[in-house]
Amino acid sequence: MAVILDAVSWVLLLAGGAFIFTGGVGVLRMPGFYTRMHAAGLTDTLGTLLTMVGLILQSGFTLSTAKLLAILLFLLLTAPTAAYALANAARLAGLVPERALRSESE
Amino acid sequence: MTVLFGAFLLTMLVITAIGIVRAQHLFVSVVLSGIYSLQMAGMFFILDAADVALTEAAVGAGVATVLMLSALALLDDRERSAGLKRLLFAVVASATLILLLHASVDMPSLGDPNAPVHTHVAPWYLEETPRLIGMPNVVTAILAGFRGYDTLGELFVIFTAGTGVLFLLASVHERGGLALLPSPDGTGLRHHLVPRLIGRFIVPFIVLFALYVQFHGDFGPGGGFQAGALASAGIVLYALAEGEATALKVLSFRVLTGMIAAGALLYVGVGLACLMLGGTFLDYSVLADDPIAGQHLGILLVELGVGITVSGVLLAIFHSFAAREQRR
Amino acid sequence: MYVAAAIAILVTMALALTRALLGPSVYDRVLAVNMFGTKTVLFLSVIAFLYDRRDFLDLAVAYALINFIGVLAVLKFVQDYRLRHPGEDQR
Amino acid sequence: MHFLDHYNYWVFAVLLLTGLYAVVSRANLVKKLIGLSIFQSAVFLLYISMDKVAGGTAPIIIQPEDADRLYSNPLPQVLILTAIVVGISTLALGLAIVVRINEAYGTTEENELARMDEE
Repeated sequence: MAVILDAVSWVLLLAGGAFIFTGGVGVLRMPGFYTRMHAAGLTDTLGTLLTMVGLILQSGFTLSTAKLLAILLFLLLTAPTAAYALANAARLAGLVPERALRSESE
Repeated sequence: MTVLFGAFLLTMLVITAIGIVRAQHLFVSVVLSGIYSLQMAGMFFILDAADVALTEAAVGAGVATVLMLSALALLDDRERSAGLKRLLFAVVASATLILLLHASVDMPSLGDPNAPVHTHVAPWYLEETPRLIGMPNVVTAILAGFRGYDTLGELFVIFTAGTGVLFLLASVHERGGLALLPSPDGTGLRHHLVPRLIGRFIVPFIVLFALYVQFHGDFGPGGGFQAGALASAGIVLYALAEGEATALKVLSFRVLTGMIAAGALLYVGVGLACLMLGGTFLDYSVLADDPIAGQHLGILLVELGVGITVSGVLLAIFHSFAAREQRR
Repeated sequence: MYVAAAIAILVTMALALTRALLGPSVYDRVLAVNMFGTKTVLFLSVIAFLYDRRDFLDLAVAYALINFIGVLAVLKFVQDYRLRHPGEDQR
Repeated sequence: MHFLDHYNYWVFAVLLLTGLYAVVSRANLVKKLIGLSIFQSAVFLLYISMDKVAGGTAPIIIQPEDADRLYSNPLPQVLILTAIVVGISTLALGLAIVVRINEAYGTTEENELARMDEE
């Protein structure tokens, strides 16, 4: 049982790391603000979820599990809110998605 | 592995610092300072300084960025001149850098247990704290117990800085006292529904966590300085979500100045109580029948005083800048 | 395995830092700061497990709670800035 | 990893002088304050680097009877912990002075201020 739990948490941690890294590459390589935002927002949430669940499986029923759950809850609440607020502010400020600019000029 | 993680973070720190200095737009400098503070806290954590990392987290991530931005809102946020005698200073700085690097060879290597720092008073603190103070967190024991005088001094520096900011920025009340007059325009992010709701939802958790950090400081990383910074960050978030005027209604200017004074007075009062009971100033052993219980009580009260003053000062500073902003 | 996750997070931090330094718009930088913040929370949690210092998860909790404030403050600043300097280009 | 033994001190020196360079060479008063806080954090880094003990952990003694455990040095941590909070309040004081200077002179550039004072 412990072996299976270990294996599952390792897989989750590795998958989380992979998603986080993908998000980082996306933020650096994507063209235009909104595409970067897309890369960051999606992988951030999934990577956080996977990593945190992986850590929770490692810690068992202890105080650290409660703390990890709290971290997970707050990150899942605040990260998308920050992403939303950021995209909203950029849109209101008149930053236009790149594709839209290109199709207008055609 | 630790060394490699540390080296990686340190390299990023240097790059960020250079980016901060090079940025022409002050706003960019402030945003990069946020990243700098995050890296610094990670570095402190790797170097086994959990309390310091918590302080940097509480101060750097929330309060520092907010303060810098509210000051920038009052100023021209672009650097206009290129600088003064840049070449000369670059040469002087490089020469000093070479001297410092040369001197670093004589420093003991990182983590050397026989370094001079670790052979002086530190072992005594580590050995005697469980017996004399009976508190797991040695940092708290030294901060409020062994070096209580020093912390009292630091608290008064914070107190003085806070009053200084109030004298510089607060407006004069018609009856002669200081006052902050936020106009109703300071609505914060009231028009943005989602951040406002989530912000309001998070505020009680931050304050609750601040209380946990305040009173759990004997057993884990924490204490008055961290808790004060965290609590003020929570109220700043409330002010951002609901507007400064609403936040000033919740914790009025009078309450804030009262907090600034009350915390410092509590600290001094504990010291005087020790004198009255026949001990020396800030020697908490006389506060209870059992010396260790006395130490616990004294440290708890003193840390509470620190927390109250720190949160009062940081909030008063925030409101001073915000009120100035709206008056113009 | 913790090491692999920690390295992935550190590399991502470096990528986010690059984006923060490159810009080009204000919003790109804020996006990078926000990303750096969540990565710091994850890094602290993973390191707490890697060195078995689980008592110190408090730090990660503090960051998870506080990190949000900086982003909101930046947004409020940008909003007020646009009110004060209408039409001006921001970087 | 021998060559990394002193890396913390090198980074300390670089950060210290980056901060100092910003303080002396930039005319903008806010940039000077930001440089000052970089300078300050370099000193924090120096102190905290010195407190590290290889194989140790943070000085929170849960089991006092376990004599084999190594702890990092608590004293620099105490000094820096208070210094961080003092640093932010003095930074705020500096910013308040800059705000008042800007209200009185209309600029925050040092060379322009000097020119206005001469007139």
